[in-house]
Amino acid sequence: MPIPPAIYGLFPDPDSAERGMNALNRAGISPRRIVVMSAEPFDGYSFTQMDERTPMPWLAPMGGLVGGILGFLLARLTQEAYPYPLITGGMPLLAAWPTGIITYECTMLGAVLATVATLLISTKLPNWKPKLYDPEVSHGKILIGVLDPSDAARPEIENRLRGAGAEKVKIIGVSPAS
Amino acid sequence: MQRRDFLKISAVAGATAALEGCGNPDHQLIRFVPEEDLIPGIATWKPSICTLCPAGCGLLVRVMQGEAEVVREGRLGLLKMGLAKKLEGNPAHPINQGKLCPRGQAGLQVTYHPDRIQGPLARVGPRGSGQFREMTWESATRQLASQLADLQESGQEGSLALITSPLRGQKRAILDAFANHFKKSLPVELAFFDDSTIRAANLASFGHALPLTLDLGQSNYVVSFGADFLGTWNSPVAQAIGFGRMRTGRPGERAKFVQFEQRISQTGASADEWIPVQPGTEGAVALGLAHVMLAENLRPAAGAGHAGLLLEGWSEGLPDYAPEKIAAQTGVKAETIVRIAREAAAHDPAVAILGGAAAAHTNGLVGALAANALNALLGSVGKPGGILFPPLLAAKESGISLEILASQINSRAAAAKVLLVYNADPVFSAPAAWGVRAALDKIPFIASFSSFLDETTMLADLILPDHSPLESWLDDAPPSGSARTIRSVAPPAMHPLHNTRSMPDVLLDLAHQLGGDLASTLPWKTYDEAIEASFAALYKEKGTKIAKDADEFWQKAQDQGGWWSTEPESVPASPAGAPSGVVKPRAPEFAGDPNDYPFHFLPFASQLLYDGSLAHLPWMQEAPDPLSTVMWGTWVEVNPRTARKLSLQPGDLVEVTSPHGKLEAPALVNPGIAPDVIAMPVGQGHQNFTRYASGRGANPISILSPLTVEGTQSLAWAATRVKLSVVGRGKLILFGGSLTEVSPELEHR
Amino acid sequence: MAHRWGMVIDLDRCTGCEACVVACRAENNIATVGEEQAGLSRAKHWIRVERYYEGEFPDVKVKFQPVLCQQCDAAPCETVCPTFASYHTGEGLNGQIYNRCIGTRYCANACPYEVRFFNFFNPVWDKPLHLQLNPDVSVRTVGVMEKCTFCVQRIKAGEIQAEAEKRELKDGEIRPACVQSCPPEAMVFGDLNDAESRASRLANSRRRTKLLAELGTRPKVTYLQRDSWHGDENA
Amino acid sequence: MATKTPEQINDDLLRPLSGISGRYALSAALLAGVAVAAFCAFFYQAYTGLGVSGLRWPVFWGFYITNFVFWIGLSHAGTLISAILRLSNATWRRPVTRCAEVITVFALSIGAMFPIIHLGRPWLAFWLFPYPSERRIWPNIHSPLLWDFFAINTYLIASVTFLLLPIIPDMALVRDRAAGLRKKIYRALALGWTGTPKQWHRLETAMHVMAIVVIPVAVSVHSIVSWDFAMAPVPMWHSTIFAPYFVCGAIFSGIAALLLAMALLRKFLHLEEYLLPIHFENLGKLLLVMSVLWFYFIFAERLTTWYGNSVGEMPVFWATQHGSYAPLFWTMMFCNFLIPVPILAIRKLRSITGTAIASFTIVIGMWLERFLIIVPSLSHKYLTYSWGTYRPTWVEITITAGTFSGLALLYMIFSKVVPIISIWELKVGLRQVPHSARIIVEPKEVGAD
Repeated sequence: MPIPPAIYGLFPDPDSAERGMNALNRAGISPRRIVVMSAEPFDGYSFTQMDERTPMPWLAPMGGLVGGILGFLLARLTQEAYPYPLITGGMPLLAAWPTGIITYECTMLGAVLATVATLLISTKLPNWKPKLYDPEVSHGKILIGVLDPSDAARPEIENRLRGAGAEKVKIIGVSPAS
Repeated sequence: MQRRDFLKISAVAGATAALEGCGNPDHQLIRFVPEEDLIPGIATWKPSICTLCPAGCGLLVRVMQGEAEVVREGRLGLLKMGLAKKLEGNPAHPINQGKLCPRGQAGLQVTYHPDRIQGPLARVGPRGSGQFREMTWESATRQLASQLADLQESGQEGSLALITSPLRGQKRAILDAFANHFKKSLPVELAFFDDSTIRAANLASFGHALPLTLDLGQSNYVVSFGADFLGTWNSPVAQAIGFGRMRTGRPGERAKFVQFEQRISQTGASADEWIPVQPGTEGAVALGLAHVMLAENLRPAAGAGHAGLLLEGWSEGLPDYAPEKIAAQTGVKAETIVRIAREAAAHDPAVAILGGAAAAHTNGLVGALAANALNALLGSVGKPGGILFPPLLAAKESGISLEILASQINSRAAAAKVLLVYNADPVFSAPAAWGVRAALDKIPFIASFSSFLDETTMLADLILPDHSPLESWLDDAPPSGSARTIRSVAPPAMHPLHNTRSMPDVLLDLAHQLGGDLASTLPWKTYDEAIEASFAALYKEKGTKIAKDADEFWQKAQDQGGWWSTEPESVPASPAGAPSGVVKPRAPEFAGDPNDYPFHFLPFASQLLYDGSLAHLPWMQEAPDPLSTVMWGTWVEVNPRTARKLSLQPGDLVEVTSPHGKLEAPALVNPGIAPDVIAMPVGQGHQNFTRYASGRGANPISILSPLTVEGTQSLAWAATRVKLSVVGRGKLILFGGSLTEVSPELEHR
Repeated sequence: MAHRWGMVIDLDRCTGCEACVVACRAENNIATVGEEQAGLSRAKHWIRVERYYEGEFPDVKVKFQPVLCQQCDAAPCETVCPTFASYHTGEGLNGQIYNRCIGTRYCANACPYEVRFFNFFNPVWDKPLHLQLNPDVSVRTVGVMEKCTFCVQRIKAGEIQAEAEKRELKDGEIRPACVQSCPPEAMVFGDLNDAESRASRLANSRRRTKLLAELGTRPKVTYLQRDSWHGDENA
Repeated sequence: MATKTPEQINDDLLRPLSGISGRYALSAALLAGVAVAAFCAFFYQAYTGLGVSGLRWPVFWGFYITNFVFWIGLSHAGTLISAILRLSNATWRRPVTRCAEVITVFALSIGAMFPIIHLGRPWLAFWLFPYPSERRIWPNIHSPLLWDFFAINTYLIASVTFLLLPIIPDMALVRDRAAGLRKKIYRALALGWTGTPKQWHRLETAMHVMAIVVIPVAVSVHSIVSWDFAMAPVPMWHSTIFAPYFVCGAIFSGIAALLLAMALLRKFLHLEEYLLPIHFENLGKLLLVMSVLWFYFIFAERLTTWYGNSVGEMPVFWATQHGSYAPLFWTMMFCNFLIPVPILAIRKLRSITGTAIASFTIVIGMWLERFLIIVPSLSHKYLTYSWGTYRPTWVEITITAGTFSGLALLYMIFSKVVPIISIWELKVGLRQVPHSARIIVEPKEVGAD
């Protein structure tokens, strides 16, 4: 089974989810092991305030810079690649304005691609086999859970999730024998 | 093993390989052994002669190796042969000096025309059905020979009729001998734009039955009456070369060129001053100019000599032609006539040219005599910059006109049993009123030498297709265009593509088959022998200083494209002294009552299709007419004011009705035409003339009234009046977008 | 120094006879398109004689103006071609490489002189008219632009011939088909880098003009305006 | 009055994804038929030659380039507007952005086909691409067509990304409610989206960055399209006003197309509760502004030309003002200004129907505008001898019709596969907006159901 042992609760609304999150925090569970899933972004709640640091706003201009340089080189080198000198319409072959246009478009393309790449890499998408998921999330439930809970902590986590208002608490990936 | 045999074997082997290798039917043809040695990709230039108009320009044919599908000994196959690729002017030729008009250049397409008749044909269907069967040359010539023999045996030699384009040189000599033997007369010459009026006038004025030779390159003042001398009239290439020199060829000197006509022709477009004149009064204007010169003592009256005295009132100073007296009649202001007369008299040499429509009125001959007198008065006859007459090697006489022949046949005044037609299309080139078609129907046997199924050849019983000019021997003796004596000759520039024979060769063959007197008058086996014989005679007369013997002279002539004198040899005007009688100038007559037919009808030679004989060439059809820019069609030109009056939009289909017929064509509004004149190019309107010309447009010749130029047998083709009505929308293909350089849209402000 | 081919057209000599038009067609394998296509304005004339009327009857004037590719130094057609099919040759010609052309027709739009023509269909020569084709000039296929080349095949042939004979080209030795055929000798072709060539000298005439010079295309074809008659001043 | 719950929203917006009605199938088949005819027409043209079109000397560009400019212009409906609305945090945007972005992607794809359709040798279109070839020939960067290549590609990639990124969570939504093969497909499309805060945060950041990037790209794209014309020395093309004029026209036609699409979606997908009068009202105001701005541009262009009185330009000017192209010109003026401005300016008329009518005339008018920019100039260049005319043939008309039905078909298919309103964004909006502006079911409209 790919799904790791986990215990999670499904909360009907962000307020109860907030309480569930706080309860887990109070239980001293490492934030890294806490999983949150929702069908929409909940800005302004503490349970979503994690992993907010991203280099994306920096990587996009960097991608633009790389794209721009590549575009500039493409425009420049390809025009110089001829076996004989070309003059066209009385214009020099290496003309600033058209090169600028190509450079500009490639800069923008670089920024777009860098953004998308950053998004996909940092969120590890595509990942068609997620470690933990519950379709209830799509129906508006907020999932808050703990990955690899120790056997000892499990009952407490379950209690705390229920106490915070989880409609359901599910345990997966734990064989009855253990 | 000889090289030729080896080639033959390898050619066969190659053909077999190609047969097996490829499914393309082109490659399944057998390959013939090349008849000549050519280096692929290398062009050779061979001299030839342009036969498309009477100018007789010298050609250089660019010949390169190519692969053509040809028939040899009855079999179709591929032949590596020298193919003509381009026609250019022969730089050595005195007439065109390396230049060539658009028509001459398109002559190439005659040879390669897809609808050329590829071998002798005999009619099988009813006459005019266009159903023919192929036959061999042997049976074809035998058939014609037996027809002619029948005439001889039955004592009806006179009932052979010949219709030909105006010919010169040995080709003419052979045809004339043929005609003389049977009919004791000359063949009927047919050219719609013939120069017989001018020749008649020149004979009367100067004693030479020759067209004019101009020397524009040295003229300082040119007055032209209706002559399209830069386009189609007389020797246009020679004249255009002279025109270029006249304009900017002499630093500091630039001649003035004044054109009098009813519609701005291509030539009129280049004039410094263009003056509209009433149709048929061109001669009166010329006499008006002479009047001013005489009245103001700009020239002595006696200076004009015989040419002047020929005209009534000359000695008295032409009192009837005072500018103010003729102003109303000619439509030219008196002060204009006075000014032009003074200018012309002040700029020596000045020359007057009359031709085209001006000579095609009923009074055209008198007009030409008037222009001759003006030239004589100006002192420009036989002088550089004036009009010249080169010595002619053979005198030119004419037979009866087609009009007379047709009326004789139709009225049964003369019987015609056999008709031979060469290089002419009498059904197309004659007014319907002449009854040519009916006359042809009365002739039991018609043989045509045409390369194409034109209107006349469709009626032929036997077709004996001629070589194209590039495939045959040619000779010529052009009477104008250069003051030098010229005898052009050219061997074939390429081998024949089809199973054709040169017309003179066929006639010589017939002469031998018929035997007797005819065979002894025409002792040569082939046309080139005949030409060679004439050059041998020429050698004795002119060539002893150039070549050591007749053979060398002959060879040199062939290499060069002919023989010509090194210096201009203009002959002086004769006769001198007083003429036996005087000619009274008279007003032009027109067919049609002005009330019923309010417009003068002005057919004009198409710059590209000429008189219609070039309508089958796609290059000519698709080249835009210089003034109208029309391609692939015909049109009727109307003045904008007239168009407004008739509520006629450009492109409307109009019906042009003359007393002798009507036609329909799209109208074109032309700012450069007099309001009372309707103009139309000759050339389209062929019923049958290959895929490119058949059924296209209308033929203005057909509706012309059968008036003749008084004193000649020529058709007065500018003397018809017409009426006009809009009948619908026409189709006009124009290349040019706008008539004027400044956009008419700007005038909306 | 490289050649810089140019042409001078003396409008005082031009008679509008169209000899150049047919010469060009014959030399450069320009196919006729037939009545229907000509009716759709698709006839190809690398050189055309423009005709303009001025005034109203009876004071009408006509002027002729042969227009061919002006072989501009600053050619609008060249910059816009995405595939370098239109490009500038070392001798200053506005070259058109048919093989490279993909048929955007942008060059034709950019050309202010409208001297570029498009092959809307494959050219057709009814057999045996194809035998007239000049082997020195390629036949253009469907979808490519074509235009006046100043008869580059003649230029090259002349240059090769001179080189083989180890001599300089003579002025007037190379003549495009239109120049060769022109009866009034209204057209003069030559090397504009040679100040002594006839074309160079004529290009400095007081009558010189350039067609649409205001567009800054710097054409290498110079027109000498039609002169007027000065005789009445002399008389 | 009842607020929709997230589950109700899911149900409403996912409903169009399931089942195909007879009406849907019939119209899809019809549209597909026209599109197939257009494809056949194109292959016929490619096989026989461009001569089957009505193009000629000297009008070498006609319907195809008109369509090119028109569709590229229309593509400014989505991404650009959506990006602007996102950046300005216009809360009412949420139901609108996706249907706008879809127009962009499809219109752009269709528009980008025309430079290939119009080629004389379309099979060699790849010679425009900068790739190392054995011919050792690189494309000419001086050519505005090459700028087009780069600009359109950048814009297309950006627009597709801009459209697809917010779709991922909705795909996850569909995945979780689907079964069988559909589930498999949507699972693949959802890329394994789970909805962790990290994913949400990165997605929102990415959309923010993209919105910043895509605006200058969109402006550059239509500027470059205008430079296809402005770079050539053709009367009334060679003008500095062209870039902003084209961008303005593009946004103008784009908003019109968006409004038209919204009106149709609202009717056919029963989205009356989501696409509200306020959306039409707000976009209608924007359209009004653009219409006036467009008029300002054409007035500036015409005035400058008229006052300049240049010999080269006046024939084109008069040909459009009262020459042969005048009927089209004045139709355009009616369609783009005289009809829509009163409709959009008078509050009563600025209804859903009103804006839809105005949008419809504007779409027609803007197509005519593109045509009138291209053809009259080409047919009236400097040498009057070379003046010509142009008349399209059935091939061009079929291909043009094919692209319209192609767009409609693609739109229909898309709305069958993907929720046409971004569900998660809508939900976020529901929580954010004050209660009074929440999506509410108005009894009147419910009663109509």
